[in-house]
Amino acid sequence: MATTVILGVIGSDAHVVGITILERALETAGFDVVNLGVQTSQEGFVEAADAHDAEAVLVSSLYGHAEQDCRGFHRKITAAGLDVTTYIGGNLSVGQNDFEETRETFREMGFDRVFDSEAGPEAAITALKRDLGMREAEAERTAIST
Amino acid sequence: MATTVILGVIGSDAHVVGITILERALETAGFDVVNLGVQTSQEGFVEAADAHDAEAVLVSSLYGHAEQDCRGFHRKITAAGLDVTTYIGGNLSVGQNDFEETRETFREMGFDRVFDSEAGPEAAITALKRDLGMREAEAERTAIST
Amino acid sequence: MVRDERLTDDQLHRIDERVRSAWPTGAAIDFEDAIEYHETLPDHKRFATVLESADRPLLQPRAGVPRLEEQIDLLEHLRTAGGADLLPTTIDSYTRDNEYGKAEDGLVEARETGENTLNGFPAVNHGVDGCRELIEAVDAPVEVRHGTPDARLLAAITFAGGFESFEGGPISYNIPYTKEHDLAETIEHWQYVDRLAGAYTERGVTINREPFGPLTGTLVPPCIAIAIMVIEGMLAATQGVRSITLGYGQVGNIVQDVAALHALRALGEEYLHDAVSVTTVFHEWMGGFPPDEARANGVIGLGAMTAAVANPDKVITKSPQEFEGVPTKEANAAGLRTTRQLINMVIEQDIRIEGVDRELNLIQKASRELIERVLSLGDGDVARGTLAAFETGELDVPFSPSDSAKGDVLPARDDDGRVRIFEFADLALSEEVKEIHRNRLDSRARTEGREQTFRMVADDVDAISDGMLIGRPAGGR
Amino acid sequence: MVRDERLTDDQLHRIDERVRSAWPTGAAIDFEDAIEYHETLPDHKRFATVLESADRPLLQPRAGVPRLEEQIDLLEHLRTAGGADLLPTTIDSYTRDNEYGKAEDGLVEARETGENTLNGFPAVNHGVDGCRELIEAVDAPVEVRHGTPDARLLAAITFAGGFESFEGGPISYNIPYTKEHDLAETIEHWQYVDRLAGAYTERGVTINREPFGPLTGTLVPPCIAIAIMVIEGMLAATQGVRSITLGYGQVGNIVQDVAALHALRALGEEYLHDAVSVTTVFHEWMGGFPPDEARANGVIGLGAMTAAVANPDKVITKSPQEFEGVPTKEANAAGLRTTRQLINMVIEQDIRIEGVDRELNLIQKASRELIERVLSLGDGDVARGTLAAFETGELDVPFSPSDSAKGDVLPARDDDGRVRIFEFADLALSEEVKEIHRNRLDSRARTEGREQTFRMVADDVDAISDGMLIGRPAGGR
Ligand code: B12
Ligand code: B12
Repeated sequence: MATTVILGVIGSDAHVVGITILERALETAGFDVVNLGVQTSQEGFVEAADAHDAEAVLVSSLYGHAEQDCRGFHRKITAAGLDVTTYIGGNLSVGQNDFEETRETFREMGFDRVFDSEAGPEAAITALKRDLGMREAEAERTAIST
Repeated sequence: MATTVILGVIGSDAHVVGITILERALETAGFDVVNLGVQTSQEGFVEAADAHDAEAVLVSSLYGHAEQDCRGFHRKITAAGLDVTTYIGGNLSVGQNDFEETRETFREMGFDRVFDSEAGPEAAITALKRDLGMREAEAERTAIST
Repeated sequence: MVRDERLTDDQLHRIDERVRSAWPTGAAIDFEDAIEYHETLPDHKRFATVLESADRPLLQPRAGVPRLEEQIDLLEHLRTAGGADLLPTTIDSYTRDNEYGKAEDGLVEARETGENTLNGFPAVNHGVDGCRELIEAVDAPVEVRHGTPDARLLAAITFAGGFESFEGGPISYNIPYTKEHDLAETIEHWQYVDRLAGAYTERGVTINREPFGPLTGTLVPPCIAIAIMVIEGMLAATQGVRSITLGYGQVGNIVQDVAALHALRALGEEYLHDAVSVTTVFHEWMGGFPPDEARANGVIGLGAMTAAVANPDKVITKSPQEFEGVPTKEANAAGLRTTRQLINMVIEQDIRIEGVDRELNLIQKASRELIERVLSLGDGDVARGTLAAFETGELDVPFSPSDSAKGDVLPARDDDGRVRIFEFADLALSEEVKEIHRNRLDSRARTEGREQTFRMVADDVDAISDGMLIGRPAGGR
Repeated sequence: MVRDERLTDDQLHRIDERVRSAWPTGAAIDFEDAIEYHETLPDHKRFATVLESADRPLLQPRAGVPRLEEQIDLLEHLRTAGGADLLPTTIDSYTRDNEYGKAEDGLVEARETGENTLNGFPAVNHGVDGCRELIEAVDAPVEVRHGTPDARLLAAITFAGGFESFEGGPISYNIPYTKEHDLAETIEHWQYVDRLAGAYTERGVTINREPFGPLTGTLVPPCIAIAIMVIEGMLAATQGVRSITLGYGQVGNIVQDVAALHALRALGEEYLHDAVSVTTVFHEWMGGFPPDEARANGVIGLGAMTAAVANPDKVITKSPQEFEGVPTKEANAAGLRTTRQLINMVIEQDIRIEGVDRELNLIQKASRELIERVLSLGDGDVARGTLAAFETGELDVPFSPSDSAKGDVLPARDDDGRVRIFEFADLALSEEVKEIHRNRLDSRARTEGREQTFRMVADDVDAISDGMLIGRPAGGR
């Protein structure tokens, strides 16, 4: 059985290209992807994770309001009794910031991994495989079939 | 009677375009210009200043070896018993240096004024007029005739 | 049901009242006072005047920070250090969502911490007086640039605040910018904005309107962009707008970009009635940038070069920091100067590239097919036709995040790097046009020895940021 | 008296002896050992192999610092961070003057203070072993770039040291670079360099030779540059050189630059016999740069664009810090990446600009007139003809600092920004060609409503650094 991951763009952000590329790449890599699209609320993510019994939630944010948009997100996840791996990626702060600081901020907010916008689908897939302990065999099967 | 200035590129530097432009501009501004051309030795400058009874010596250097090329220059001028105003301009050091430091270096070597390569003919003319106390009248006459 | 008809004065006033009461700063809006205010502005701050009398492409950056003083400094920096001819004020995302409360929080936080917690200038919160302070402090015309589906209050405040140009439109600020906004409603909202601009115009205060040409910024086929520009132009003209700047975002193939800009101007002039002054704006590459300032300068250089050949009325510049985030003001000014230097060096060369006419014909034909289909779907009413066309997918935008567009169309580059359509879905193009697109893409597929799949599209999306124009499989051509 | 004849083995050996004794490091030169050494080099470090088999323009920067380890770091940085395909080693000015003692002092001082007291790499002082250390440490072919009128010892040492490409020639490294060198003597000195390259070539070690096309870098009319390139190519070929890269420096008008590069290739192939492999190199703008990195990037962008259209075999890149002084390695790498991004994005577009053929015919005709005049002045001997032509001014270079050229020719831009000749002096061009130049310049003078004077030339010299291509009087066109 394939692993389910939730994907979406948080807040009022409408940058859709990144998650479109991510969705297809994750599917090709063998994941079941639930793509919530852009402008998804925190509740939207939590409900979808719950409903689909997802193992990971991938939050995308490009427009620079990620920090405001994610405040309280992990509290909601915990409140819903969910135990999911959470990633966030994109352009996470407004302006030209030092990424290490940004990473720290989002790690402290509860995200398991924080990606900058240079990180493409491969980085997400590699990380998911490691973190979710996807069976080697499965990984290999999908590698052969693509 | 017009003021005589000596112009040349020092050392083994062959960048001729700058002094060509300077020569014409100085002439138009009413100076008598003795253009020694490129690759002029320290002795060349001193002899010309002496021979032409010049009031100023304008040294140009673009290629980055100005400091080495000018060592001892002012000693030679003094030794020849000359009392001339000396300017240097161009790209005076190798690489991307702080110009204020460069200016200091050449001021200490004895140059009355030090110009960076953004300084064009106008800067040289204005400075010469001030330093050599060229009569206002003369300046005006030439301004009208050009 | 929405129709392409001019709002009556009565309707305008009624909506006006409602709009103004949406947020406290709305109360300060007074039309007569605003007209008087605009009349005090000198000619060199009047947007339409400056734009329409220029004899070379004018340059304009994007820029917006939350605090007023900082925004003034930013704009003055872009004007003096960057040499911008026209200035922008980019609005923050909360305001775009009409979340003025959140914008207020962000503004307060920005004022307290000194950090830019908003990605733009919350003009509604600054109010009429704040806007006027800005207009007075900067010495060039300023445009409101945003991305707001319901921009009524923003328009009312910024027009009263002295701005004389306003970007956006019902399609171009809905489809690429949001998910759930109903298109019919957005058209109504923009009818108000356009009517308000028209009302100012009738009183001698021309408000320039600029539909947002680049749409999703991502491999948008020129015919789609142009059709939408012309439609938005028609909608605006109906409401009395008389200064319209149609936009187009660079795709990166010079022949196609030059042809598209010419087609845009020609079709704009053809479809908009003579009372409208049509100008064009070219946006330097709006898709993903390279994660490297030096390479980004190459992308900007190509944009500038294209502008110098196509000669649009205005160019929106990018900065070398585009990839990373909102640029510093220095980087923003650098993008302007790089662009200026290149345009200045090239524009007098009067360059003509072979093949532009052929591509222009193709683009014009395809654009016209889309526009005509919209008009016929609406029985001559462009508003109704637009709704119908998006409903059926006969008009569509690739990579659209919006529920109002099918987003089924997929573009890919051909062997010359021109953007063609790969998946037409229900797009209202003739077999003749489709055939040309197909042939061109087939020949690319053959060059690369691979099938046309989404992989090719994805490769093309990444290509420029990866340092190429065409997303060839590793090993290249 | 110098003649265009191949040096005999005897002559070569005799000169060899003399050259090697000019400085202690000369003693380490051993031809047989050198051949063996070159044979150990892998294909990807062989200059001619890499250059001649490339299917896209290869990029090469300029770079030279005094110390060996630093030069290695610099080159590896340019290769890895800049993506350079071919590497340079730019020689310092004292070495160019054969002042090896001063170069030694500078090198010692550089080693002691850590500062770059020399404006390049003193290869003679580093000697054969130093050069080999460099060649081994960097992972791409490396060329010696200098500006040395008498480059015999430099050639002997660097060839033995593993370099397989050597810039310069008797005219191009005399006329623009020095004042008092006698041209006849310089031709003799370069006959030795070329013969030495020929001797290596005959043993299977191809030494690529690259005449310096930009000359004074300042508004050089294409016909003059091309004629000199072809002449130097002929002189080199006589001595057995079989890999010749003819150079050309951007003037900034794309049509003229593309036409000139095509003309250069065509005439090179026509005048050099079939055994010679002719390639071309395009130098990004060699004149005065803007004193601003952002604007400099615009100039670099135009160079890259031109390269993408003209498709030369090699491009010498500039850095955004050109104006200020020798660039940092980061800025140098940035210039490479900006150029690469733009070329990559444009080259597959296969752009053809109108008017190139017409300009190409004009350039070819004028270049041919100069070349033929040189040949006829020398009764078929290109060396003698060259001396005679420079003597009479029938061949001349604008802004030449050298006593060996009249330097009476003055160029100016026409209304499209193409470089035309303003003052022909004794240049051997037909009335027909002159008429065209005159007409074009007349029409510019009319546009500007002013006379053609030196002021116009001076304005054109400053134009690019002032942000324009054409030096229009204030107020512009
Ligand atoms: C195209 C674009 C747009 C289009 C978007 C169309 C659409 N609906 O998608 C338009 C023009 C509409 C637009 C609008 C805006 N944009 Co915009 N936009 C871009 C641009 C140029 C490219 C984005 C893109 O599509 N890249 C290509 C895709 C494939 O890459 P990606 O999005 O980065 O995603 C990849 C990675 O980031 C990563 N990734 C992304 N998310 C995640 C999540 C996880 C978990 C992981 C592992 C990885 C991952 O994987 C993806 C696939 O490879 C970027 C700048 C840039 N990058 O060059 C600016 C940019 C993102 N935009 C920006 C801004 C500010 C805006 C606006 C607010 C203002 C404006 N300029 O009008 C509005 C916002 C509207 C809104 N409500 O969201 C800023 C954000 C600033 C910041 N963070 O500091 C940027 C950086 C531009 C800039 N330098 O100012 N934009
Ligand atoms: C054209 C050029 C060449 C041509 C010169 C042709 C000729 N014979 O004139 C060629 C290609 C031959 C050349 C060769 C070299 N060059 Co060169 N060259 C340039 C370039 C691109 C433009 C210079 C120019 O003509 N500018 C236009 C004129 C009008 O401006 P200007 O020379 O700056 O002069 C004005 C002002 O500086 C001022 N001024 C000048 N002198 C004075 C004096 C006084 C008293 C005053 C008041 C004002 C003043 O007024 C002038 C008129 O407006 C510059 C970089 C740049 N500036 O963009 C490099 C540059 C000067 N060259 C440089 C170098 C290193 C060399 C070489 C050593 C190596 C090489 N690259 O091959 C050789 C040296 C050869 C030699 N023996 O001298 C470096 C110098 C580095 C440094 N100082 O750190 C520069 C800065 C390039 C760089 N960034 O590396 N070069």
